[in-house]
Amino acid sequence: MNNEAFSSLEGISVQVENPELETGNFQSILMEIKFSLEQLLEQKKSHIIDLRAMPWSPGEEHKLEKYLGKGEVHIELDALGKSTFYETSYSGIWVVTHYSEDGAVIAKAIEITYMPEMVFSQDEEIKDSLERFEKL
Amino acid sequence: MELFSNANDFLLWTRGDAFNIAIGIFIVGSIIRVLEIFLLGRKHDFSEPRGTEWGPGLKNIISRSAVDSGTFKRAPFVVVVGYIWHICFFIVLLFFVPHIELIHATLGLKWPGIPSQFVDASTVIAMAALLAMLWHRLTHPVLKFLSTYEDYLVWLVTFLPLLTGYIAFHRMIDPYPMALGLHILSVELLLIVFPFTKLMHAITLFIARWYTGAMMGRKGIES
Amino acid sequence: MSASANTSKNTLNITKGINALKQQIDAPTAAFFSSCVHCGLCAEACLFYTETNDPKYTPINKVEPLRRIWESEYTLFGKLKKLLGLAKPVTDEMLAEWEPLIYDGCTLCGRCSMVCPVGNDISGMIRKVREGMVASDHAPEGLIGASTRAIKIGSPMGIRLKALKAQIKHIESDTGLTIPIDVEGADYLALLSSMEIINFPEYIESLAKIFKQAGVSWTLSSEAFEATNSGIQIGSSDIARELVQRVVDGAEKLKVKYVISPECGHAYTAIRWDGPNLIGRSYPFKVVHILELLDELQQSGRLKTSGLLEKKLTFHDPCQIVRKGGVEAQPRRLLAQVSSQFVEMSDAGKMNWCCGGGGGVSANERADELRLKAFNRKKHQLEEIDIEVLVTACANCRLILEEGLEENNMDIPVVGLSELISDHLLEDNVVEGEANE
Amino acid sequence: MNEQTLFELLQQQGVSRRGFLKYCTALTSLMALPASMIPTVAHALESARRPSVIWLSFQECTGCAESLLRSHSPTIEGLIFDHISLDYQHTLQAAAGDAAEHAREQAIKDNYGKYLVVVDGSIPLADPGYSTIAGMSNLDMLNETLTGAAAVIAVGTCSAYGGLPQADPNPTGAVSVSSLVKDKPVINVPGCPPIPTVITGVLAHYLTFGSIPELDSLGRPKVFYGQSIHDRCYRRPFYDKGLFAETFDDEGAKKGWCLYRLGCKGPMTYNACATLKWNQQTSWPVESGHGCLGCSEPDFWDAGSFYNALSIPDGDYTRAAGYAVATGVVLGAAVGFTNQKTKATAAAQHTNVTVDDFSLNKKNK
Repeated sequence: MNNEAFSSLEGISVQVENPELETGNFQSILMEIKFSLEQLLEQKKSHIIDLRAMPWSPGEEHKLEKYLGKGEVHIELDALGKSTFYETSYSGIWVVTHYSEDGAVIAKAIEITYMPEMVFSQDEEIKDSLERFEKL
Repeated sequence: MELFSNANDFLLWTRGDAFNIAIGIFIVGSIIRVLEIFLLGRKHDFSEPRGTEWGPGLKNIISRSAVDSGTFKRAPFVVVVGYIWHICFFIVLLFFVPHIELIHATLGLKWPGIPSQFVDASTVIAMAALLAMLWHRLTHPVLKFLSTYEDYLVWLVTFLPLLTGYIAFHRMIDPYPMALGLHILSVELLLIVFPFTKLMHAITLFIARWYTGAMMGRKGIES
Repeated sequence: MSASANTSKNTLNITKGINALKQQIDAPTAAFFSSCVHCGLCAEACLFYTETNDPKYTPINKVEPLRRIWESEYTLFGKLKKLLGLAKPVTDEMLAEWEPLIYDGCTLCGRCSMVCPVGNDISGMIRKVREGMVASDHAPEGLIGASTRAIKIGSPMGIRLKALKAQIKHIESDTGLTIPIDVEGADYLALLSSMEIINFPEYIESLAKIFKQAGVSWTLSSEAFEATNSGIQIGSSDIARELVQRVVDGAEKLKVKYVISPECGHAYTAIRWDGPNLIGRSYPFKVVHILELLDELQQSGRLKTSGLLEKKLTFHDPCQIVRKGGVEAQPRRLLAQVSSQFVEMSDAGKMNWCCGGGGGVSANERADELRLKAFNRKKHQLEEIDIEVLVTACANCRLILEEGLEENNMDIPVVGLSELISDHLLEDNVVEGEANE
Repeated sequence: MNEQTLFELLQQQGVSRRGFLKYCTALTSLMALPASMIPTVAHALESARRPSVIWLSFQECTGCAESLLRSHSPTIEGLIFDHISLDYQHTLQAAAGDAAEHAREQAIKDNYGKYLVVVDGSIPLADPGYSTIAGMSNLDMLNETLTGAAAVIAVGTCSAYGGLPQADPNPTGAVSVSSLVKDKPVINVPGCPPIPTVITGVLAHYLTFGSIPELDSLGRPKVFYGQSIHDRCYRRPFYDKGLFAETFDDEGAKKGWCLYRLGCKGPMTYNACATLKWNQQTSWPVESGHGCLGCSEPDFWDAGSFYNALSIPDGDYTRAAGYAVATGVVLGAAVGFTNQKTKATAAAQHTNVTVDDFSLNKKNK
């Protein structure tokens, strides 16, 4: 069974009948991003917008992704299933998607940051690496 | 609220038994009041008519809504606020979609609604108008003199549906079924009080205007 | 007849008063009381409120006795309230308190009935309250006197036939005209108000002149010359009935086709609208107001005038003739024939303000002070337009206006419209000359 | 038993630090907490213990358990399930008969005061015979199991509010968990069935913080039930503009207009469908073109037709109105005729007034 095929709207090629249908969230997210970008520059403060926590009309979320576009960096991570991080065409704005081991989306967010936290190597594991080297 | 196990129970009661009771009292009371009026009858008029009764009577039902300019100049507040109140009230009553649905379900009549922002604004204006009218009643010498407990009771039962409707629309009371139930209950209170108070004017003013218009029409007076 | 005063066993009291009020309530009254929302607009229509700012003169407050009877006798809820002792009763004290509101503070002008947004005929209900006032012995002295004179002497001002005949003789010798009396089979029977006989005999002269030119067949009646009906003013259908009956008898005896109501407001209401209902049948004749007749004569070319009065003038609409009688266009058409500088005052026509002396107020000396205060409304109206002559068509209005103007040092002559027309009648020979052309 | 922390358990399974963070991110999102809470969640989970859970099924259809367990792709919900100790669930467990009941008794004993009880289904009070397990009435089993419980989670509308069994005329005398349990915290997770994410979200909250989330007046976690379907509905702008589908296949329906007139109970229903959606966030009833039934609200079965607008009265008002008209006419006529009699009597009692009757004239004479 191809779970991935049914895990998102794009997967089952739904045709959106009424593309004008909007919740208004699209505009408000753009405002939130703009504000967060200012904060990032001035206070070096990152911000995460959880896309799962808000209602979307069919196709609206896709429209947002299309609007932001894709930039230069694309990172893929394999931990408890896949995770993708890509910088959008706007520098400092990242789209982060976490998948389960079966390919279903379990979390999706826009991060306004220099680099998503999770991409960095983690201290605990660096220590672990060191230990392993010491054993050599 | 011990009578009801939860807010939904309360809402169901307001939409069920309470609605039946209220509509029953409203109908029984109003019919009694109207029959009381008509069965008193009018004496036959032996004087030779100069004009007709029916046409001028019906015309007066409409034309009495306009006030003469002299009186308007003397009492602009009552006229303007009175108009604003009645217009906004009827916008809210007749063009809010849930209300239209209720009318459709009970009377079988249906028409298009208007955007809820307009209804919302009308509610606020209607409440403001009612508050202004209350203030006027409490301060104007004639109104202060004329007003009885009934005038204030009627003001209250008219204000409550607007207030509770506004609260329900904006979900200012949790849970929503409680807010909606309170709104429906307040309307039922209005329906129950209706036949026993001056609220009856909503029905009898047509009769009163007709009689006066007919009487004047008979004499050939423009009313 | 006067001996019966001692033998009258009928005692007027509160029970009779309440009974009379009960009798008065009909479907319109019930509809009116059901509809009142206490908006207070009727106060703004009432000159007794506007000129005193006393809220007790609010028209709807004046009918409170009738409202209480309606509520406790003719509504289910009111009956329950009465049963539980919650109803406010109508007592003798209450009626005594209301008497000045009903008689001194209301001219039955009917302005409130035009303004009421729910369409209540409030002045009609005040008329009904007067029935209860009479039956409970709460009528004012002045109106009792007028009614008594009307019944016993034949005229509220105590004028006997002798006095009328003397006036007629005087006019006939002065002008060479003939004033016909008791001419059987005449087309028109003219009625007069006692004020016209005593204060404004010019009216009789004007009629004679106009009718002569127009070739109208008319007469006066020695048995029914008085048009004023004090029964209507005091508010007693029983007394009014007796007075109307006299006119009907006189007219039927002379077999006239028309009865002319004179320049008097309440006379018109009494004979034209209330009369048939008081006697319980239609008339075998028609009732016309003198202004209606003059207008008709003028329209049909039988009445010809010459020359225009070149003074700035206005017309004071008598309430009972215009607002409550429906004769509004006629005086204006007539005035257009004889004046070049006619102006309307504010609120003219059916919304005009009362002179303050109608509805029996002028016959009620107790109300004099209040009446003069109420006259301020008319004073303001007249000051706004600054006129030289004031025309009206009611002898009572005319008297009240003259008195009010004098009191306020306003030097404006008040003229009756019929008189003004007769002053501008085309001379007979000229008419013939025109006819020959 | 269950002394390992969750973090240790994950480590044992070879989950990396990044994996743990991802798990925490998903969990935070699942609990509808702001993303800024991720470090807090991570910190809490590092020391969280694996709780023991006893799952009791009473008068129910197993739909709630299906909703949770049959999520066709084992996602984070599945992960959560791996990290609780489900010690009794008679539909799922391998053991049967005495052994099964023994497992329940053992779990109570071992985790006294710390275990969670999940209930799906309502409890019959009219006659215990309507629903028994191992010869024990539902009420007895609930009472026995609750003795050492830390909290109860009532999953599904049946256990939360009585649900379908309690619908009129309620033949079994079905009642909700909260109407019986007064001395323990009860978390209601209503829905018919509840959104699986919500069930696990509540478990996750307990797992993470060891406490129960903030509840609304109907005992529901506010994070999931704090807002109405209507307020979060993507079709809401159409409601506000007065654009409504009148039938299920008209132009309005095709254009995705508001379904209020078709009976949508969104305005009175508090649930997270509009944001969390169903079937791996694919869609939800309103998005599929059908109004909300209001399944997470008490008595939703009895709240009138699913296809009638919310403001429509449910009672037999046409009959009531019919009776009222008849009564009104009869009473009105009776009162009217009495009034006519009153007036006729007044007319009969009228004595003709003459001017001689005025006391003033009598005095003057």
